[in-house]
Amino acid sequence: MRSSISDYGAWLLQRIWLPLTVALIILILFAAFVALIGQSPAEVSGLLYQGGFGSAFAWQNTLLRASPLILTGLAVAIPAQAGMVMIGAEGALALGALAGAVGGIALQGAAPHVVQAGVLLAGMLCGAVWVGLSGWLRNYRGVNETISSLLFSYIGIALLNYFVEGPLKDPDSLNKPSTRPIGDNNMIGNLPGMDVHYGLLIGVLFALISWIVLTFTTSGFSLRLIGGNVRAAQMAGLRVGLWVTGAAAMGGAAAGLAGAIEVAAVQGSANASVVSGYGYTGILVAFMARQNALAVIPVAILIGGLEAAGGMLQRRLDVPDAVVLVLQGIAFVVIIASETLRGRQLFRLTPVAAKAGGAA
Amino acid sequence: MKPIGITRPVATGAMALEILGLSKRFGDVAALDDVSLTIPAGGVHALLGENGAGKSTLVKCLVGFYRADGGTILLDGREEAIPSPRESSELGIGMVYQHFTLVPSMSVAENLVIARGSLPAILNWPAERKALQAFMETLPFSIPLDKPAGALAAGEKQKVEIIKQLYLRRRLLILDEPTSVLTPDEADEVLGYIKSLTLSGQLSVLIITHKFREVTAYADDVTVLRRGRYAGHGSVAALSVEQMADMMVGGQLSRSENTRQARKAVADQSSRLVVENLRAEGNNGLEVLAGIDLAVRPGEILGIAGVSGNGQKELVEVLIGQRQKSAGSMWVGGQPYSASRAEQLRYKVNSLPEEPLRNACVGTLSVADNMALRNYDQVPLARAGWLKRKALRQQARSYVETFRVKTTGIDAKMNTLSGGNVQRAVLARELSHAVDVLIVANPVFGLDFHAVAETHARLLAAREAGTAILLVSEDLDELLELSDRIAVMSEGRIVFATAAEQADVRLLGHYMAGGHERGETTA
Amino acid sequence: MTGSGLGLWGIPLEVLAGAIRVSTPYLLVSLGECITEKSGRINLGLEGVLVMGAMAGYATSLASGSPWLGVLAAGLVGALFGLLHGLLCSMPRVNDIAIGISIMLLGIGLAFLLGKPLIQPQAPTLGAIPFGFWSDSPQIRSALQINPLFLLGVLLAFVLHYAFRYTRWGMRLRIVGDSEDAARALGYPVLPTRISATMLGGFLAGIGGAFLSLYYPGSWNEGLSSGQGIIAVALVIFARWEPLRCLWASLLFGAAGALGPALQSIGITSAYYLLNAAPYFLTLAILIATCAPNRTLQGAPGELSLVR
Amino acid sequence: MSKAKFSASRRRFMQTAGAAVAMTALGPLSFKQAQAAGKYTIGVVYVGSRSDYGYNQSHAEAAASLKKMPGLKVVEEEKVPETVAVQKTMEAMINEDGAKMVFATSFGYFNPHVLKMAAKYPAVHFAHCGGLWTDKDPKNISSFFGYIDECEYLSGIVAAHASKSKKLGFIAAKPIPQVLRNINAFTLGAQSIDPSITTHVIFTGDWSLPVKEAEAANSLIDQGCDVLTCHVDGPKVIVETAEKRGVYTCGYHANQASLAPKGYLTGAEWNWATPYKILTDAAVAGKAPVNFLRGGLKEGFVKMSPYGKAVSDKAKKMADGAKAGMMKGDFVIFKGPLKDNAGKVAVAEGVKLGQQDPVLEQMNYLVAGVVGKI
Repeated sequence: MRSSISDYGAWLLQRIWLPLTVALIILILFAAFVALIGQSPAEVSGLLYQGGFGSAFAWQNTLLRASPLILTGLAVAIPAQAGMVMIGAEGALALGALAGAVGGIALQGAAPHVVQAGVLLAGMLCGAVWVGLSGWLRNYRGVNETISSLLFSYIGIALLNYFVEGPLKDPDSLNKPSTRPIGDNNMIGNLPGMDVHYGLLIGVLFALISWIVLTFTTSGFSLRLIGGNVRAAQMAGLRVGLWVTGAAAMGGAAAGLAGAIEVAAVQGSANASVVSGYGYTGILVAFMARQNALAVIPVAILIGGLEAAGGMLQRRLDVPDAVVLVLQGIAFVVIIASETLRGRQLFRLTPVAAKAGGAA
Repeated sequence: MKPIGITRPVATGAMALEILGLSKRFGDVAALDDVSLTIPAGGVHALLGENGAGKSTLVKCLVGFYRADGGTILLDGREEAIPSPRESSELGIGMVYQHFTLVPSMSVAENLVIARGSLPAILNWPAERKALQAFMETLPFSIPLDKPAGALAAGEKQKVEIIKQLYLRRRLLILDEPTSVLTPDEADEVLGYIKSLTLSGQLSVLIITHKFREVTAYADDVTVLRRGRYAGHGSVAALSVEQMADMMVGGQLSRSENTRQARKAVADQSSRLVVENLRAEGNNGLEVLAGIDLAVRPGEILGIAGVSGNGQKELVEVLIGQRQKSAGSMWVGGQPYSASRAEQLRYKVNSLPEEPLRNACVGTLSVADNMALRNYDQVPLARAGWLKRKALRQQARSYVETFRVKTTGIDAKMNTLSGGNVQRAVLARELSHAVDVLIVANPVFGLDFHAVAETHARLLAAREAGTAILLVSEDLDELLELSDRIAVMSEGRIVFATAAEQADVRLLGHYMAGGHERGETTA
Repeated sequence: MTGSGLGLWGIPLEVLAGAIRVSTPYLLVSLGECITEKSGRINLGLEGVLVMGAMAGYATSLASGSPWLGVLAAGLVGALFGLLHGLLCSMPRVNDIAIGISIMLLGIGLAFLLGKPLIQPQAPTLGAIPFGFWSDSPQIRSALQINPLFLLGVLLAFVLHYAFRYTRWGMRLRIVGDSEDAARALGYPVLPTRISATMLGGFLAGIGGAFLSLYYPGSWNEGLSSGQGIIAVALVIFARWEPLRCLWASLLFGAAGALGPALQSIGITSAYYLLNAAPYFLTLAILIATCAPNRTLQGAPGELSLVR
Repeated sequence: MSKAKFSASRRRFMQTAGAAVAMTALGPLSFKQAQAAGKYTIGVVYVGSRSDYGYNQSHAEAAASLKKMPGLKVVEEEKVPETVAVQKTMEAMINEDGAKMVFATSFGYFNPHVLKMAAKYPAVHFAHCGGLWTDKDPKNISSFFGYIDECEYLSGIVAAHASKSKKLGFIAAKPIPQVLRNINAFTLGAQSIDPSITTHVIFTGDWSLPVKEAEAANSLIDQGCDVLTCHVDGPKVIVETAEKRGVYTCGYHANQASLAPKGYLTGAEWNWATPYKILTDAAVAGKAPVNFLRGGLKEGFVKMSPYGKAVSDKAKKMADGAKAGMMKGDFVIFKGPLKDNAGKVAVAEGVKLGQQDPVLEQMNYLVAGVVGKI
């Protein structure tokens, strides 16, 4: 397809100049802001790099922080294929953690792998049901899924809090109300040779499989039809309700899985600590990845890196956490706004005649 | 209190229009080349031509969307530059577009008032309503003022578009296929009213239409364009329909009204598509289908006529799977049918819904993907759930070639195609394989002459091949030309059915207009 | 006996008072968002704008000694953020939801950063109008301490209700939000209308923030907003883009939120997490009850990306 | 996974991916680290904002006092959630900043995060605020906390004198043992003056929810409570709301007297500088960590806000009397017979629970006279 030189130029522009331009704008805004708060832009950017990606430790730090974000990003990106804007991953994550812990406790005594599988499956299932409800309501009751998922999210968090401080509270958890632990020997360990738990691998696999299914299978095609035009999909005989509910449920499963992994790899039990904003950051991950399941991985890593680097910035320069928030805000605004440059032809590449065709 | 501020042209009464040597180029293409025409004050002038002949360009120059590269526009004998739509309306020129310009969530009254362009900072609604009501009483038909425009049927919308221009007291009205969604009676109503306004010297009219019946009935003069050039003009009284058609197509093809091609009789087989007591609710929750019974045999075209908004749209939606039925049953080949994908594939049920880009395509996906809509999950396009991109693209290429779809490539987004080519792409998809049942709705709306002929030919070919076709159309001419039987829908019921050969247009119109309600006997 | 509590009878009063106290930010933000969404844009960043407004309002009040100057400053800062959102979304292919979320983050970050020195000092706060002067009961007197911003919000709801129908401005806004083609055909500028509507939305959200920091709870800290900005966006859809329904929805939400603490104060403390989630349950239940399948959201602006 | 095996594999990872480290050591950074090389580096991790005028600020002030000590370098990170983030933050302080001691100031950091990191870095001293260290836990952890319930008891005494309605209000975040102990101590202090006094409790559900806290304050005042106190991260809103409505308050975490010149009675304040200094001195001196460090008024871990204008002389006398007992170390707040508010015996007759008794750190009841359920 890229036959002529100008086509190649456009391709080059797209792939190389666009990211460079975006990076440059971000750097200039960063520098201006950093200088404004009385720090050295060179030092700050150096620290950002060093803290996020500058060493093996930094990389593992980044990857560990990225791993739940891959899943919560998918929680938004998968339903988006069917045309839904879901913003309720936080609640699904909370309930996924709760269900995971309950599953793990119920399976006490079984082999560790069985318990682990039980925790993860229970989390996925619970998340799937929770977000699937939003999808179901959208299709069968006409309730806007963005609002309902947000409301469900708040309710999910309230339910987690209620259960871990009420009926499911472990009396030994004292000042950090939690469910009973799933047991140290049932915890998910680290990837070989790394200080990053298996949750990263699970997230990456989930993203890869989602991407493959969405891109190369008829199911993915069906979802794209629905996401593109519900009426056309109905005409094609697709049971839109089932697909929409299913896509929502798959997104919920990803968020629930993220919650279950928090329990099985980090916390050991379900408690309010799992509600730490992964679900909301996931929205950004998905939008920055343009709802592409594969692109969710690098974007999550980028954000994980920013968070890891934010810590170093705080410690080295003694600046408040809010500086990192602002830097993230600037980066996200620019990256999302840069969408406008994508596909834009900065110089005329198409023959003039082609344009005139539509005029008559 | 000062009267409410409807801005009116300083001069009143019909405007004389003279266009001299108008030209407009887009890049290398001359969309309009040295075209002239004259409308005396109070005249009705018809502009004929195929799509792409330059009619739209001409009127867009008149209403200020385009600036002509050369030529002169004289209004009432005075040369006027028309730099923007605003100037155009201030001069008293009004336009009714092919597509609707109503604001869907606003009521008819609000739509009429905003059309004035310059609103007062605070609207005096009681006074506005009074003025509107007084105005509506002068009309030969009525439209509910408080209904949101989005809830109106297409025919009603078109009426509001025209009413809007009348309400604005335009002196020169440009109508772009104003009756394409109206019944003959409605069209006569609207055009008759406009004609009376021209006769009383209030209005001059430039009308773009494909319907020779309307040209002969209402226009004084006609100008024909072909490929951006002037192709002839004359007084309607002095020209025959054949002459006009010849001017349009340059003598290649002549179309005569209401010619039914010879066709073989419908074989006496059992019905392939059967609908029994079908009921469904509309978007507002009220019942719009109140028990539909119909049956279509193989090799038969059953035409459904009716004024838009009587449930035809919903009937098609239920049949193609876009709407849930609330009661009743559908059968295909004797088997119960619910428009699921499996059933569609098993019983070979395809469809050509109206507005294909909205109803039958995914605009943001490629032409290739859209062409695979029916069989992307079937061999050879898919195997065991995996898409075979190569086969999918190959199918698209062959469709594009066979159906002469004009596109920059099979990877172009569907929404970049022109209306006619979208229709060709859908025809290709729906008719390339054996089809047992075909549901069709307003298949030629907005298409040019060639595309119409092509679409009709393909429908007839499918009939000859034994497809049972249900054709819902608001164009009675189309139904008379294509159908074997015609049924009339009114208020969600089939109120009349007849063989198309013996159909009496006036009688059909009578039932379409709700004639059964007044207790009159039916034939 | 004036010093004692009202017991069970206090609950309705509590809930009413709570509704009036708590609803104002929801009301102002949802009215602002209503204007923005009527123009065909959605600004999810109002949470950030609200927090930024709260900070700016508090800072200005502290520096100038005038809380009303603070309210104005909060509004202007909000309008500035609205302008940013409006301009960015006017560029082709820029998604308004995603920009909203990034702006939320930026606003919160900036507010937290600039607000560090403001947490401890006490700024002059807004007063209230004592509508309860006729009563001897301190509870009633306190419940009827009504802040002018609440009254402004109520007034604004009515004004907007009529303005959307009775003014040139309102009609233009609706046309632009409902059909870009129609707006173009009528010669109404689409982008400037949307940008100014987003600015106005930001202005009101900023004032909503100032209410939090300058009246109730009347103090600046980083936990000040617990999602009021986001919920207010949801309330607009819940209210079907009707300013008067925004008013009722905000009051309902405020009342439901006041129910938990009110019940606890008389000793009904079990399941307070669930009680505190009452507003979300209630909103969801009403949404489910009032929506119907196969029907588009009534009153939805046609150009709104969320409902298209 | 055994530790040895882990570090071996870790080294492998470092070898393959670690070349970048050397390349990225930027000029100014290496300079900074060099400068810090001679110092003993301490990391402090906060769950919230360091300037929250509440719990986190009370720790940040102690950290600031460490900074003034010679030979110490303090690195801080705020708003670190109780997820892997805190593990990585502590590790980063150790790996990237060379911290030899880490203060983890949120209760939620303890299990599993501090426990895990302490096991992984046995040479680093971890100081955790509030955790219940047991001898099964790593030995390089110091758990420290203050008996702030002593101050709450004294606040209760003062509140009882100020209250006319005999109804006190307590706004709490969550019904966890630390909070329940404060509510109970406050109530017992008040009941020592007038046994008929009741305390009405509202749980907001989270540590910082200003609108809900203000709403809770208003509800309590409407129900007739005329002295309020609280256990949330930032008491400012509650103190201000009470002042606006003309009722009294007892503060928490820090001195909020300036916020309520009329109604501020007294308050329970932290003085974390004391344990910070004890632990740091020991760590710098290379002594084995004290695993379980607790202290009250006597040890200077907590202190009372100076009495406000509204406190009567009688109240001062009664409170000072109790305080003197506490300073001597023979005052017992929780002693039998003590019933909970469901009528069950909480502390049996004749049992005296001294402040150091770990049973108190597992408190799961509200004493009789507290209106509310857990």
